[in-house]
Amino acid sequence: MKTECGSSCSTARFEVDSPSTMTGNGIALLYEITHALERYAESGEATAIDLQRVPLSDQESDWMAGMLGKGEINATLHSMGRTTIEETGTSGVWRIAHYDESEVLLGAFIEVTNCPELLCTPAEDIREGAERLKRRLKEISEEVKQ
Amino acid sequence: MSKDDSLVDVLQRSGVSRRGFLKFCALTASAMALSPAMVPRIAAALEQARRPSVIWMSFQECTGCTESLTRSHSATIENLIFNAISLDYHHTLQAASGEAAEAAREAAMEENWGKYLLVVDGSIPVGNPGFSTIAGISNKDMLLETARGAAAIVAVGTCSAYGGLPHAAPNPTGAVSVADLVTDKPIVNVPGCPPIPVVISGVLTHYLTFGEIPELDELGRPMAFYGQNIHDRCYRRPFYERGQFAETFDDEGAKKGWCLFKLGCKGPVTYNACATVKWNQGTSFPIESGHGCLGCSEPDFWDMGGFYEALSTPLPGFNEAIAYGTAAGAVAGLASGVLASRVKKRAKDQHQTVSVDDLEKGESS
Amino acid sequence: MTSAEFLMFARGPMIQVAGFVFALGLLVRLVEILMLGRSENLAEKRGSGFQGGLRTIISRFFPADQNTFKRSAVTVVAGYVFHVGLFFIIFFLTPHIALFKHLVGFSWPALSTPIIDFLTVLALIAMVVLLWRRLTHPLLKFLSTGEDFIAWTVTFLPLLTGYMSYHHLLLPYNWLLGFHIASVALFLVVFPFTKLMHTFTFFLARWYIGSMAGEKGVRQ
Amino acid sequence: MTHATLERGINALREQIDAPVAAFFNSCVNCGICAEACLFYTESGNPVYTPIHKLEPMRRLWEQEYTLVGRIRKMLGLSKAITDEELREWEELVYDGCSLCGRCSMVCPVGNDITYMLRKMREGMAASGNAPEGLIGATTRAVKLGSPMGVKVVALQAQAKHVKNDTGLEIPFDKEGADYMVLLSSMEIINYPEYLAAIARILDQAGKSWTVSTEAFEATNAGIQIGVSDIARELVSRVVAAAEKLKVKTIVSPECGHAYTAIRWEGPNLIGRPFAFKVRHIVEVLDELRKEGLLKTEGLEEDHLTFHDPCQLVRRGGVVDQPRNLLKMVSQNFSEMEDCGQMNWCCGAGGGVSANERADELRSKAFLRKKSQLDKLNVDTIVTACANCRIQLEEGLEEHEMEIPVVGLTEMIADHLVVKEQSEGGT
Repeated sequence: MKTECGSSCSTARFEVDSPSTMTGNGIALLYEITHALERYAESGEATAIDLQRVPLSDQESDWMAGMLGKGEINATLHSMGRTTIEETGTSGVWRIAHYDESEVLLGAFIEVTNCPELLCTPAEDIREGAERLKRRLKEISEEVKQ
Repeated sequence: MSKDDSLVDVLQRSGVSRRGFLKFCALTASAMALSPAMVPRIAAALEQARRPSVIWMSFQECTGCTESLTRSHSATIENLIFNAISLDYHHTLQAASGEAAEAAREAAMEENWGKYLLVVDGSIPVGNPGFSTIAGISNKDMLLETARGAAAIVAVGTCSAYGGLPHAAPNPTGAVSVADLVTDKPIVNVPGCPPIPVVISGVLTHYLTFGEIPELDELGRPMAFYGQNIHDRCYRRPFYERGQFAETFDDEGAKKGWCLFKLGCKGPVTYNACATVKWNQGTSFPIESGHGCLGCSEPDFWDMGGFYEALSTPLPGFNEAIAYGTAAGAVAGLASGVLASRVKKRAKDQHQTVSVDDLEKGESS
Repeated sequence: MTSAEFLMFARGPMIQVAGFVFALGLLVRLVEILMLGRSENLAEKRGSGFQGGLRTIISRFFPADQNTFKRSAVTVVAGYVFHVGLFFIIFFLTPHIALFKHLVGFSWPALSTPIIDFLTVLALIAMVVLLWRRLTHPLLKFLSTGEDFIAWTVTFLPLLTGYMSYHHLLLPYNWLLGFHIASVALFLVVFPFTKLMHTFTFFLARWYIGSMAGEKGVRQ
Repeated sequence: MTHATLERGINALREQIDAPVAAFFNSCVNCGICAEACLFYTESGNPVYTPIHKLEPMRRLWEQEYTLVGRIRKMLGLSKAITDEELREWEELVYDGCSLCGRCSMVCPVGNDITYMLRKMREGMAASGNAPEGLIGATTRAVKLGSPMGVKVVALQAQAKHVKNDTGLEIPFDKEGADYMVLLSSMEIINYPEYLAAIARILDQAGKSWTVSTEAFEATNAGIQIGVSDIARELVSRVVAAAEKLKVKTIVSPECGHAYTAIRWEGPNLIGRPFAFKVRHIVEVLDELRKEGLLKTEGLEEDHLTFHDPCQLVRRGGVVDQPRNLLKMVSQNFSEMEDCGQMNWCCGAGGGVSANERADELRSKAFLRKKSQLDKLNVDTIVTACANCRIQLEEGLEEHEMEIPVVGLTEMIADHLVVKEQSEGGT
């Protein structure tokens, strides 16, 4: 996973071996995720982590992505720009990245839950969906009658 | 767009779905540096939020703060926010000029008396009112007048927050900060030279969302953005811990990205969100591009010793003090030594030979 | 006064005045000692006073006698930990080296911060032990004067504030760094007027005893 | 006639303070380690015997008169002047509670020579009339009668006669141009006459010429112990005059610690010029003879031996190996005491303590340190090279009903000399 924007990045790259570019935040984050998973399994309490609040080096981000692995689900939400929602290889750990219409990364989060809220359909939308469908069916039956 | 529209109304008109609103709330929380756990509260607050009137005034400044804000990177989110406020008066951005501009300010003030948000960038000269005037009104008078009807004031940039560059010694214009003149209104300082755009928008969003100013530190800065110093959040911190420092800007250490403490980085005493939020669409921040932090969000950063002198060095004058002390000490020591030698010599001169008959004490007197 | 103003004041006028007083007092006391002079030794020499002096300056860094060491073990061990710790903290922490470089124009390699941090904890503990000894041990209680406690306090404060600054304990860093510098200023001002002077005069003391012993052929 | 006054005492202290004293006082941090090396503290447990504390009046005088800060403090009334009462109170610490043994000076971490300062402190004490009666008596006898114990030359001549009877050797009195001028301590003449015989036999075997001056045979110097340089100078001058008159090459200090310090190290400084002759302790002389092969011994002591190092030899004189070299020649069962050599514990009687009757109780308490050292060793005989130590050891052992004989090293060597064959006699 890359929290930094892709090609527009001009971050200075250093010719250093990986351990020395570790801020130490990556490993701390993995511990935090582990604890969040345990908490979720026990009490069902979900956790979200704002990755922009945690300074990570590029190498460290890559390393973390490797540690979490690749999962089975990969969804894209289209609203006010693109949002990608994917489960990592560590079940229950989700990565969510928000972009705007010009594909600029606006925010990146880790969520520990069985299903991120963004994937679930809002209750009002379901009601509205039912209303709309009902309305459509009514229109069709009226058309048939005519 | 009516002034009574809520933000949600604005969003819905822009065709934003409920999932989109959730996304917006998550990003708003992030922009305000609040925990993602706050998202439901933000969503609830935003549904109630009304568009406040904003008056933006610029005094002794360089327009860098406005530049910073207008180059704020996200087309969508900040736009939405600014669509949701009513920017009724902005020295730099408004189309109106002259009397029409002043009329707009007065109208906005009258219409929203007691409710509008006043944003100020630039310091205020109190030396001579003629140093900086707008429409013939001195900066000080205009600030005091406008502040009277404001609900809260946001001082954007180090100049309005702490006096900034105009305040630097010897401060020829007698520049002061907003808080030096206005003491009866809630003031949020958003220092930085310039401040980080998303911090400016984050603070405005906070006010817009919750209708109150965020939690502040002792220097009037929002804790959410200025709660931690650059040094603690710096990705080069491990090099500091290991004692690996760049000695010059072009040595091996500099190339390897080692800590810039010795090159004068003021990260340890600078509280700002640069290391996490970063600049230029989240690309990097000064340390990441190889230059030490100047401490621009701190009061008097211009006078904190050389930008390229390590933080632990004293301000100019210490070496001289030591030199004068040494010289004075040598003289005083010699004088004291001469005095002591005299005492000793006199004792020798007064010496009476002690014989065995002198060992018993004489009659006590 | 804001934390930034305080920090500036500490880094500026406060430390300047302290540096002036320190240098003045130090010079006065050293010149005072040297000007008292001493009479030439006319006895037939059995060894070199020069070598003896140098040797003793070094040898007194180590306990002369195992049994005396055992009898005053707490003082000696805590004293070592504190002094060695203080030496490395003062001269091998990067920010301190930067200060010395500013003063003398050259620098030397630093120790990594966690090591200094560890030494600081040890030194703080050792100093507390030494204070506790002074307050409870009959001999030290008898010997101690107000000056001993003043010297302890002004030495302890920079260590404590330095440690707190590094770990951002209790207060914002600016305040802590300001207090750290202020406590060093206090230390510098008090230094020449108390027994803290031993930091410099022990070289002279060892030199004198060592050269006298050296001339007699006594090994020290 | 003049007498001791506080002002004279303070004046004497003013004269004594020099750069080393100032450096030492500047450096003391009240760590208390000197106390742990002082047998008067370790055996009594009383902190007043802390070595550096014994110098407190002198330290204050230094501060008040030789430092800028002290002058200011005095002006502000922050430091009180030295009084007679204070010095009287200190008398017991400075004389009874210190044998000038020098252990404290060895362990001080900042390198303070406390012993050096205490010797100076006594100048002020004596000049202000705060010296113990016993020491004043001994000093008076030394000056007026020529010996602190009142031994006169006739007594020495009587001993010489005994030596002649026992060994057939003549004691050469007042012989000009001799290699060695032998000094004696009164204690040896009165308590250990064997010493004189031993010297005579050893030097005779070595074929060295030697002499004893009838004008200056006493080696001990009460002036140093009481701390009056004027008197010490007079006593040293007598010896120097005799040595110069007889044109001897070397003065031999007897088995006495402080006598050695007095003549060897303080002597030239007291008279203000270097000696034209050498000064050696008898143990040094014996070791030199051994090296030259002039000391021939036979047979080894059967007894389990140990050696008590006299403080003034090891710590203040640098004579450590010599007695051991000599003991090796005549012993087969030798054990070192704990802390032997430079850190050996004082017997408790040095520095004038033995001449000060008032200190008897403290002195016998201080001896407990030596007793515990000896208890660990279980030896048959103690060898030493100082008559003063020897008396203290004998008295202390008797008090504790320990039957261990104490022998002088010179006598022990003499006992093992290869007996000269008749034919070789008379070189």
